[in-house]
Amino acid sequence: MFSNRMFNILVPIISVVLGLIAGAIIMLGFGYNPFQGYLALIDGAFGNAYFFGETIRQVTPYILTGLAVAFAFRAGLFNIGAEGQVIVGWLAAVWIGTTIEAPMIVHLPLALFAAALAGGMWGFVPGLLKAKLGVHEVIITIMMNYIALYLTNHLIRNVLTDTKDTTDRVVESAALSSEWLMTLTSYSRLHWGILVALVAAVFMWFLLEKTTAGYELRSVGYNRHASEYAGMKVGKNIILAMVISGGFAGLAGAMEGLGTFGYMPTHSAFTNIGFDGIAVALLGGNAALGTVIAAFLFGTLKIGALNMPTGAGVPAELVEIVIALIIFFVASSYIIRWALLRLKKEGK
Amino acid sequence: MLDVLQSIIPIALFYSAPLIFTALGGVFSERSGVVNIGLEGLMVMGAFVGIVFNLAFVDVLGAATPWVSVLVAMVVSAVFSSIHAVASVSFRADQVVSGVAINFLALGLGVFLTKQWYGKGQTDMVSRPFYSTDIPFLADIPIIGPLLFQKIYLTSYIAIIAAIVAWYVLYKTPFGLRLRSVGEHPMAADTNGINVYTMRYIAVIISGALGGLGGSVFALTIALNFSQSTIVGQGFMSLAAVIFGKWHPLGAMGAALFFGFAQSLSVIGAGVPFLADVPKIYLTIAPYLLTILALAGFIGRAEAPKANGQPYIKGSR
Amino acid sequence: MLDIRKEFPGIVANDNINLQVKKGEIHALLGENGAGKSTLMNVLFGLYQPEKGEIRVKGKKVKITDPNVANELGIGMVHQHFMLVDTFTVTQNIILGSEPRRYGTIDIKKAEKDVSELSDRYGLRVDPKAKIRDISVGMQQRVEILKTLYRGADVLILDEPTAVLTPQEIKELIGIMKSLVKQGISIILITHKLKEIMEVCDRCTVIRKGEGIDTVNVSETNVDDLASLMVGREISFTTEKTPAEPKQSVLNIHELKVLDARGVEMVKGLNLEVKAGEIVGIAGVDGNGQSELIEAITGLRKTESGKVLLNDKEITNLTPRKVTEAGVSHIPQDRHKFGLVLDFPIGENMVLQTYYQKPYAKNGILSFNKIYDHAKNLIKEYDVRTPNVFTKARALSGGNQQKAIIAREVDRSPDLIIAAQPTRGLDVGAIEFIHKKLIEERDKGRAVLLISFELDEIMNVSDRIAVMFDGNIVANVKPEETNEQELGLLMAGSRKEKVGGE
Amino acid sequence: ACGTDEEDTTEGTEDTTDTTDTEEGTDTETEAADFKAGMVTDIGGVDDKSFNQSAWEGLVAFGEDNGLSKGSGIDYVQSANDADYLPNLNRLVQQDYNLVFGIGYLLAEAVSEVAGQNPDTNFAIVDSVVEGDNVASITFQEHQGSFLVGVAAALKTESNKVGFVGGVEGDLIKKFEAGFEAGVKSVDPSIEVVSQYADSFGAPDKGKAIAASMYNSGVDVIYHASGGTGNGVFAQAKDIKNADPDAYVWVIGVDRDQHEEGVIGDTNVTLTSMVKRVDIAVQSVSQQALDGEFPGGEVLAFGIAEDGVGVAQTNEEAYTAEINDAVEEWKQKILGGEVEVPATDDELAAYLESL
Ligand SMILES: Nc1ncnc2c1ncn2[C@@H]1O[C@H](COP(=O)(O)OP(=O)(O)OP(=O)(O)O)[C@@H](O)[C@H]1O
Ligand SMILES: Nc1ncnc2c1ncn2[C@@H]1O[C@H](COP(=O)(O)OP(=O)(O)OP(=O)(O)O)[C@@H](O)[C@H]1O
Ligand SMILES: [Mg+2]
Ligand SMILES: [Mg+2]
Repeated sequence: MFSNRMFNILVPIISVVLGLIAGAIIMLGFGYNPFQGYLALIDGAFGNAYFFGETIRQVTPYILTGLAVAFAFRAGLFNIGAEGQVIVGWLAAVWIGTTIEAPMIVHLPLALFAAALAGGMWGFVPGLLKAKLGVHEVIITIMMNYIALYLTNHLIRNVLTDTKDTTDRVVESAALSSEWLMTLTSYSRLHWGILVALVAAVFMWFLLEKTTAGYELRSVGYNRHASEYAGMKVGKNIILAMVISGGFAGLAGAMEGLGTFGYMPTHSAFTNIGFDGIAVALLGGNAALGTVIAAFLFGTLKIGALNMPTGAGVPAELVEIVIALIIFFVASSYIIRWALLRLKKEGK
Repeated sequence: MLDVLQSIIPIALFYSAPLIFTALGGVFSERSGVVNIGLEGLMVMGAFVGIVFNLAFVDVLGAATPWVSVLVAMVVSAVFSSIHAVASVSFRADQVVSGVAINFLALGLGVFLTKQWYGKGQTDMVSRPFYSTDIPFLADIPIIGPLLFQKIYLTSYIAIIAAIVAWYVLYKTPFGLRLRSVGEHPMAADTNGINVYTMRYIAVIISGALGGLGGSVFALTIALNFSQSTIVGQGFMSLAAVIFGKWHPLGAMGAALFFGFAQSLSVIGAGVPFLADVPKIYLTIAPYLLTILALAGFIGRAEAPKANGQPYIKGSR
Repeated sequence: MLDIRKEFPGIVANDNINLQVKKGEIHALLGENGAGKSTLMNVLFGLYQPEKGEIRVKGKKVKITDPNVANELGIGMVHQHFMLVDTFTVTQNIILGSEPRRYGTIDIKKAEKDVSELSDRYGLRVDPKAKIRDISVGMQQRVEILKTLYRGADVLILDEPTAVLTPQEIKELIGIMKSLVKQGISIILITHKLKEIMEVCDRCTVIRKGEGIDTVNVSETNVDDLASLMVGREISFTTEKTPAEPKQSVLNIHELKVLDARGVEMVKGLNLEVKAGEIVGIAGVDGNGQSELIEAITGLRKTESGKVLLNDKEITNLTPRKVTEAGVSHIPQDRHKFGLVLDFPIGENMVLQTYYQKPYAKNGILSFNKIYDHAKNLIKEYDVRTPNVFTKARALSGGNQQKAIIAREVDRSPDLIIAAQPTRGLDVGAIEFIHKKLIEERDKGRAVLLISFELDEIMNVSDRIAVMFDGNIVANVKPEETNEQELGLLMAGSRKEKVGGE
Repeated sequence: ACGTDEEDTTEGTEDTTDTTDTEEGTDTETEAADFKAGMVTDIGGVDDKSFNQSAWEGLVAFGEDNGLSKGSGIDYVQSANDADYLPNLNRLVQQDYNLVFGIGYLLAEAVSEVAGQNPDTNFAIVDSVVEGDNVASITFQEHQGSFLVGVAAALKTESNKVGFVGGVEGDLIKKFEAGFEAGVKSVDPSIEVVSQYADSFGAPDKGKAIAASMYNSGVDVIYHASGGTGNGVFAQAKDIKNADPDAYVWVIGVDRDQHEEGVIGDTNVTLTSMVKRVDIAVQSVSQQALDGEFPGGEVLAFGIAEDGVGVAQTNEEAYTAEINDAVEEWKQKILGGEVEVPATDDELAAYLESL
């Protein structure tokens, strides 16, 4: 009855339901009406074309940072640095988008490539240090986040502009935004980036599951010694994994730079897109499809939450709590499985 | 030169203290085999509780307020961290996932409750934070006195003492030996009659208490209020200190002090003659760059506790 | 132990087993891989709870709920896989869990004194201050024994203690066991080596597929009877083989020098030749440079100087991939660490070195149909017992994991097969199978380099024996012309005149 | 909501938790029933003790004048991050608000976009300039206010060394810095002004470190324009004051009167604050809109003349009459056009040249 596959589908669903129930209980506890609260949330995420567009728009970078973290995880690496890779990717995309003139067919791909490259470079450093010197990638990526933040601010102010707080807008030929998509969704900022993100997800799935390169990466992720024994270049794979991971995160930055915003402001704090990517990846079981689904859930909750204060008077932070609980339940899938097995036994 | 040191050291010390406490928490947890990405969340919880308690009880407790506040913050964060313990020890959760959940949960709860209780996104400023003092006697020693013992936060010294105590506990007592054995080879510990689960629960809860201490000390010496941007990244820096310090209490303390010094140098750099001409951006990123260089250059490979991150399942091989 | 039954999900590991151990005897527990020996002992030691049956200690019925209870009852266990924290010292490992204290601190002075006293009393000679990771496997085992003695054990369970030891160490261990028994301690010994049972045990209980078969007095039985009792059929021991017909030289090593991870020279100007159609066995005590030698040949470790030639082409310092492609197969010593990606399905493990080649991949894209077809064939041919090819390698028993590795390595039709301890920890059935395979390959004209710490294996399988000591081959002998005594001495470094006579 | 009203501190602040009854209360019976004005904050929120709060106070004051209250006629939406500005603005537009404020320069791009798409709604952006017939740009002449606190700092300093702590470097904060330095030097060109940026508006640890280093090097008055980073500046000043009640250290607050932040025991380290009357601006623009005189397309520059910027006088002990007089004097010079306060580095250089 409960096959393994069933479990794999059931457990996340149950986690989400449990998280929502827990959120409802908290709302009740503080005197809010949970139905109103969740209605406002759903309304705020899907209530009309505009909100729907905004939700998809928010999902886009989450897919990419989720993929970034998941990809590294599959190769046995923990990339806390997606945040910094997003920031440098954003800058690179905007840089190309503002300083070059070219037809769209060249310009847009070039800007996207630049973002992926910048993110990839940001992943390369911790990858290299890990591969060659065995330095723990977690510390290096944390440090690289700060460097990215301060360095991009510096570049925006001193190189891309003349002491301004934001860059110029990227020119039309490098923009992901589309008048058509925007009018379709009553002027949400929905842009073509969602296609980029979905393509990236397919790319990751294909690369990891279907290619020899993916076989190597997974093998290195599980057992470095055996991989070396089998003739794989462990160091190369570690670096490659970090570079590709960083590339995904860099693309997430391009989504912001070429799509959502169309420019890059100086940041006085982290964007959190990269940090949220950790949760997205883990929620999605570090698999491509799972990450896409988790990103949808995440984006829905985040955008929907914005409507909760005006829609139902519930502080938006409640959603953070709900998200945390969902992650917690996903983490504790063992106990859910166990409970399901008990149910199954009793049912018989 | 002495001048420069005199400006660097106090800054480094107050900057480092919260990181030291929190990193020590990380050392306990990870030495027992439970990865703790949730340090950031534990600090958030500590900062929240420390501030709220301080604001609520300052009229009753008077001068003792900050001290009682950090104690309460420790207790609440310890209880809070038991969520991580339940998930990663009993429910065999992926410890990284559970730690990430802790981070989200702490910030969500902290800001949510702040809004509930204060009707706004940030609390008022506390009127009784920690203040620096001169350490009696020691402050009068020539040269070292002014450098190390004048206008210093007691919490900074408590942090350093805590690191020494943590070292003593982990390396000299039966409890420490057992705790480390559980993180290296839980099954060996189990066959020696040590309850792996209990040890890990205790270790995670200690990390909660220390993370709460770190967060509340940060809030009560530096930020003086609580909002969603009070703790932004200090927990991750502490995590970095744990690894930088090779999972050793004194190493973690050293790493945290290193961060403090680097940060302090970057701040005062503009005023120091030999650094005055360095473009500002280099000073700003110096602490992070220096850390990377230090790791790449001479610290190198660090060995994590062997069973770190692996749930222990009795009877499996 | 009476009528013990223990189930795991989907499997009955123990059923209807009775085991009675008398004071001061050495009692053997015999059975194939997966017969349920370790499980039974884990029940006795309190790690598992049995579904049925009861345990009596000195006539009293007891419930052993965890290892602490076992310790209190005087039951100590040395596990098949050592339970030692390798960053701790010997003393720390021994006292862990029952530390002597002074003012809340570990009284490490007293502990070290206790340990060295205890070790002297039983003639174990361990250094209380040494770190586990720095001492030999044999030493580690003594530490395990000391651990139980420190807790006052009078029943000692040894789970396959000799599988990882060199002949010298085995001899010493047997001495230790005998002295323990003299002091009134009872020992339960699990081993696959029937000779050892004959040598030291008083009685022997046989388990087959989880069921207790019989308990026999060792003095009233012989090796062949025991073996057939265990497997349920007749079994031959001396491996059938025709004399070798060595042909052209395949592996040639000249003046090879290799450093280990710490930078110490472990292989010191070694020369070795292996010809097509012969099996060369390297005899030697662990730690004399065997691992470094293999790693240098297979490209896992850079050489310091010297040359390695395969079919007259130099392969010195090539990458592992290039060495593999040149025609070298390697059955690694540590199958979990090197041999398999335990979290991959067993099917994908079958192409660990060849996944990128046709027909398993084309233009960088894997062809899973081909991979799994191939795996199915191998699994059938080599009798690897697994539910299916999609089962994770982790879930297979050690013997079957090893068979899978051998299938993979042999199937590549290499010119040279390096087999490092290919039968470690396996039961006689599996050992027989593997030895047969190696000889078959030899007969097909392959060169085989066999590294083993088991003299039996070396003597039975090799056509030529090279004795390795201190980073060098100190003697080349023919198995027909030597005996274990002589080999043992050579391995211990006594250069006999024979060397010169060769 | 559950009674948390006791925390209701400042005069104009609404009880923001009073929410459950807002849902039903949409059918209000006020004269301006069909006029709705809303605002979108940046990540600060309406309780940031800074200009978000001030803006909300202005909107509330406007509401009180016209019988509107939160949820019925006036409302705000807080943004959780940069990407929320646009959806939040749109949310208000879709709920048929007549006038929507974007509070903070960070919202400029978003306001520009939404305004273009919704020509029938009026918008106002605070602290930035957005073009469009339906957008009023509310800016402040922070350099004028900063000039005046610079004068106060110059008169207060004994060490002849004052400091400026900025958040993130940029055009806006530069106005504060330039104005401040001009004010200081106008009083006494020999006074040294050191300035340092924290690269963040939310890093109290860096704020404290910078303040420690400044006070340590002899600075005795620090003007901060750094949001939450300034918490650290206050923390450091109070710490010095605690160790030595006679210590001569001062902080000048920003945006609103930060007197409260400076309290330590019976004294206060807040010398004064450069107050930006966002409330006055918001209130006045709202009123204009209600009256049908919405200044669409205009750039409103609230300066000293409009009472848009000013100097807090709460700390009567420290902010002496003498200082006040001098500040007043310079204020008149600015009003009279005698002094043109610089707002950029270049203007500052020219101004100093002219001294
Ligand atoms: N933790 C476990 N979970 C599931 N099944 C197990 C577990 N441990 C043992 N088994 C099963 O019980 C059987 C007996 O295993 P056991 O380890 O006792 O064999 P053994 O006789 O010690 O073999 P070996 O000679 O290889 O050491 C095995 O076939 C295995 O399938
Ligand atoms: N996690 C697990 N899940 C299912 N079965 C398991 C698990 N762990 C071990 N087993 C079973 O336990 C049995 C014995 O495993 P083990 O690795 O001890 O084999 P072994 O023959 O003793 O190996 P070795 O010779 O390497 O010690 C195997 O048959 C395996 O199926
Ligand atoms: Mg066994
Ligand atoms: Mg075995």
